[in-house]
Amino acid sequence: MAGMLTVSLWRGGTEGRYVDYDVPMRETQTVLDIVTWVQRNCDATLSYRFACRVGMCGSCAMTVNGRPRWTCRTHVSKVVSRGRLTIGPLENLPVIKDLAADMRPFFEKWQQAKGRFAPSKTRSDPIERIAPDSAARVAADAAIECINCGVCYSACDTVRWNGDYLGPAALNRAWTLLNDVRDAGNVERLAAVATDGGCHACHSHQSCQEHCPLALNPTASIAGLKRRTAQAYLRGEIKP
Amino acid sequence: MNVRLYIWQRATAALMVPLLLVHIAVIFYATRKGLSASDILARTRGSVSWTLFYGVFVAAVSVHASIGLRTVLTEWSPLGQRTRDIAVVLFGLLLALLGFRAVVAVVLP
Amino acid sequence: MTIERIKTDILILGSGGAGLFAALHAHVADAALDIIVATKGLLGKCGCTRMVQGGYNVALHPGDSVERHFMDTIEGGKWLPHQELAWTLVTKAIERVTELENEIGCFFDRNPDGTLHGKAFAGQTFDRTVHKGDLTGIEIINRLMEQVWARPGLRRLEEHRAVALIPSRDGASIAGVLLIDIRTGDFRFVEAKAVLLATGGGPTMYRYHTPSGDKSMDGLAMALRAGLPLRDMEMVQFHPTGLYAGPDTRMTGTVLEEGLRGAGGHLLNGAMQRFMGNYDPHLERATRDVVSRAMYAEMRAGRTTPHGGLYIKMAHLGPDNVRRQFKGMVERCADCGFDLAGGLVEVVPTAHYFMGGVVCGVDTSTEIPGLFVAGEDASGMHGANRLGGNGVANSTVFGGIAGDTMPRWIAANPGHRAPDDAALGAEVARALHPFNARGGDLNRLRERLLDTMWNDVGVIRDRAGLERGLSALDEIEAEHNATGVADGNRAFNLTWHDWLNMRSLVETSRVIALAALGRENSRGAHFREDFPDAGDLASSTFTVARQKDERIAVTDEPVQFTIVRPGHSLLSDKTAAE
Amino acid sequence: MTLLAHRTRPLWIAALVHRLSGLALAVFLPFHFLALGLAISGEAQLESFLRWSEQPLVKMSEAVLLGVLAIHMLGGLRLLALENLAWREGQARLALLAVVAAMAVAFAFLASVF
Ligand SMILES: Cc1cc2nc3c(=O)[nH]c(=O)nc-3n(C[C@H](O)[C@H](O)[C@H](O)COP(=O)(O)OP(=O)(O)OC[C@H]3O[C@@H](n4cnc5c(N)ncnc54)[C@H](O)[C@@H]3O)c2cc1C
Ligand code: HEM
Ligand code: SF4
Ligand code: F3S
Ligand code: FES
Repeated sequence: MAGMLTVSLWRGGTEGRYVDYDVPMRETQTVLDIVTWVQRNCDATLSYRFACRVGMCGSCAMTVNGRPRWTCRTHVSKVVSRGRLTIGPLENLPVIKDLAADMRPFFEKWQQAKGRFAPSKTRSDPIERIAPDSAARVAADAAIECINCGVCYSACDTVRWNGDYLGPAALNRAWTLLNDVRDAGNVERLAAVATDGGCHACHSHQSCQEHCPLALNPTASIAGLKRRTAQAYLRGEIKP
Repeated sequence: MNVRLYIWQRATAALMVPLLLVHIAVIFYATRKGLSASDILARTRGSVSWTLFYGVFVAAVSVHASIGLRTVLTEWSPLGQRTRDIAVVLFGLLLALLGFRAVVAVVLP
Repeated sequence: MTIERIKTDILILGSGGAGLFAALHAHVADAALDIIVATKGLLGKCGCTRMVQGGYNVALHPGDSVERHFMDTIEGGKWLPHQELAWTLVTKAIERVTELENEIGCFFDRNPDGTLHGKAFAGQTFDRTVHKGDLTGIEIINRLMEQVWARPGLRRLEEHRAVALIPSRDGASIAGVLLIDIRTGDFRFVEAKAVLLATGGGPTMYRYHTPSGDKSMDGLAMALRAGLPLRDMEMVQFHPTGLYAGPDTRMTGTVLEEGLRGAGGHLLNGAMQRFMGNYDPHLERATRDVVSRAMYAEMRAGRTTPHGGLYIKMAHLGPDNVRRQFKGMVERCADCGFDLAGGLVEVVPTAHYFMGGVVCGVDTSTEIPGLFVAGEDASGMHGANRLGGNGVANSTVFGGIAGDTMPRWIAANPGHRAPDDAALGAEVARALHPFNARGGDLNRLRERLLDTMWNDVGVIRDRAGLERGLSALDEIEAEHNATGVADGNRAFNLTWHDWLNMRSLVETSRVIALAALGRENSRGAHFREDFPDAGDLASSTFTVARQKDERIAVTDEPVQFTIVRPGHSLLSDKTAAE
Repeated sequence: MTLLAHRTRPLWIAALVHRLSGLALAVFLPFHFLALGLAISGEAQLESFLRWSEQPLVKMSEAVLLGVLAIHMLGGLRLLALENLAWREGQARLALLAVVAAMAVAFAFLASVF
């Protein structure tokens, strides 16, 4: 796979433009490698983010030919179209510089959704016995392996259109906790995701599910939240 | 949208499903038979069932559509929350008003 | 150059298992304390704790005991571990795992009866490795990260790089740390009553390496410059199966799971021969260091694949079976064009973990008052080899201890200490050095460093090679100092940081080479072809390196067998020590 | 700007169609009610309205409206099912099915009037 590739990279902050670079193609080359090549050989000031380089940290997500992806695990041959690649920062987040987005809103919403464990025990209590095939454990497991890469958040137009919307990843996390029998914070959590901008803002576009690199299904998690909040509301356990 | 609006919107949607199925059937029936205005009115006037049927529909659709509109305005318009809410409440009232007027017109003997 | 000055009670460098645990424990100990976590990447999304696949060693299963875990650790470490540290590690791990489950929210895998599942990990006499699938690190660090985000009292300085530990004006203690805000390129000096060094080592100066790209031994380079003693610096652990996808991809060097060999995978050389039989009766199932050395020897003898690596073959176990059992690995290989289930994947040994680090006490204190160390930056727990599963146990156990210790230390030693402003100014100038140099080729120079360390200070060592390596390091350092970075835009300038990374790597590489030269025997991860014997266990020594007046001195110190001596065991039953 | 890829996905388009159909109904319904309200001022008024609506063009637009109503209802049913029943794969296929069914209703209507 010899030859050259024309790569357009976003340069600048929220205001900026795409700049073209010619990059040699290699047999084993990921999108992250392309970006690295440009930084090392064309423009030393190119900014981007990565850490683990194997799809565990979710730091390297960018928009590649219009689609958010983890760039360290995306082979160029899989995404190149007519010898071209267009790479920008993640959508729906402020841009710090070039290809690096500011992830703070994403994590702030994760917290707003009460995306953190609320303990019911301490380290001096025995570890809870939980049957691996119990329904709640299975539901929690299905959604737990999120690497908070922000790909789903960036692919969701409801996030773009509704500034209050917590987004698929935060809600997916809330759903895993809701199924965690050890958790003691579920009333607050249900209330937090039942307000304006909570789970009910989701229109089931399913872009989150289609793009998640770990093949998680936030749409299903959010549907679960919609049911549980509705039940809780009807029983008078939460107020909107 | 919060959980209360959600429940109202989904509940009214679910309620409308059977109503609309019947309504569509009625449309087919009326056109197939080529019913005239007097034919129609003869069937509806004074009927408690039709009054209830279309009354419930109008109530449901007013609630459903105005909540739906609220969502669309939230996402697609620059309106502030207050203006948005006033606008959709007015829309809902208008729809209900016109709707009930139509029901009255069609079923009042 | 203006430097923004910030004051805080506790400054924590690094957001791996050690850094985040320290932050949470210190916050619990005294919620009024002002605590800052500064980290090179995004909070919890950088470093290696996230990358833990295998799991967490802990002796809490019926039939296991801390004594057994301890003996495995000591024997795995070839009798070099600091026994009190190792004992603290194995005993506290129980509390820490319970804390992770009950308070932090980690949801580890269970046995059918609902108790925690323990899996087998090489080099251990009991299946004690607690895990969440094969993505244990993500579960641990995500849960920790959420807890830190949830506490507004814990301030975060994300994408902040520590460049120097600044002493107090009287030179007696630490005053604070100089940092670069990566996003803006500006300097920040954080004055702190107590500082925790938890930047996680990271032997990324080797041609092939597994750790996260942000790790470049910065912490140890800073500690060296601050005059701290560094222990076991020759001990670099190599993992046998690093993915080899050529020089043009960052994927090269990343680790393919240990379990592939355990499940019966075959290693083949370029001539398609299974070669492990020539080296060890356990074949591919031999320990990490043995397999790594055999692979290195094959490669050195030129029996490689056309690209220069070796092959791992799984297909004989049934492609569908492999695909099911190693789903994550199969997908990862497929992403760079390899078929792990049905074909051959090229592999090389790869630098994985750094056993060496700052000398510390069981309370994580160092020689410098006010400075504490935990995680992969600390040393002594593992000796000559780290057991798989003891790495994350180490960072979380001692990170938590650091978080308990620092508030107490502050209570006993209140107040900030004025910094040595001259030192601060000098460190700023030093960090800006590349903007004043011109020319040079940083990328080519980095390649040279990677090759030098791989060839001369790597898996198999001897005096001639180490000396060659040391003189090459001198040349590399001189050239590096003459290599510049264009002073265009300092904001998020990765090339500037590449330059700084490289300086940390060169400085610590030299210590590795010197310590390796000093140890004239072969223990665990350190193998001298000219001294292949382990030497007398009872008179074991460990190396201590220290920089003074720009010179590094390496000394040998006797291991204190405070708990158990070679030839003995804490376990009474005979099956124990096999 | 490159086209954002998720906007070419069937389910995103399904949501757009659902929204536009809902809006279209919301715009149309007041006029529909207005027209039916004519009956209040006498049968003749309604009769002339019905006569007016005999025109082919009006019939055509009635068919379209019926289709829009059907697509919104069926699409809405899909959402109600997705939200309230156990997860089901193949949502894109279901959305397509809803479109096809709605078109069938509209055509059936056309067939019955012409
Ligand atoms: C691929 C892989 C798999 C592993 N699997 C296992 C396993 O199964 N079991 C096990 O026990 N161990 C495993 N380990 C080892 C284990 O991950 C580490 O030993 C442990 O996580 C180290 O934790 P830490 O907190 O010390 O450092 P890290 O988690 O590495 O964190 C270091 C932090 O310091 C930051 N930092 C670095 N330099 C600076 C600077 N200059 N300024 C500011 N911040 C800085 C980094 O960005 C990062 O946040 C594995 C390691 C790797 C690489
Ligand atoms: C059986 C009939 C109906 C069903 C099952 C139904 C169902 C739904 C559902 C589930 C939604 C929510 C979509 C979302 O949030 O993504 C919705 C939205 C909406 N509906 Fe209906 N609906 C019906 C009839 C109507 C009617 C008759 C109108 C018009 C007056 C209408 C107008 C709207 C509007 C304007 C929206 C908002 C669209 C959006 O949010 O994208 N609906 N409908
Ligand atoms: S749900 Fe998937 S896409 Fe979204 S943040 Fe988590 S891993 Fe990324
Ligand atoms: S893409 Fe967005 S609208 Fe809902 S289903 Fe996913 S969060
Ligand atoms: S660099 Fe970590 S997921 Fe890509």
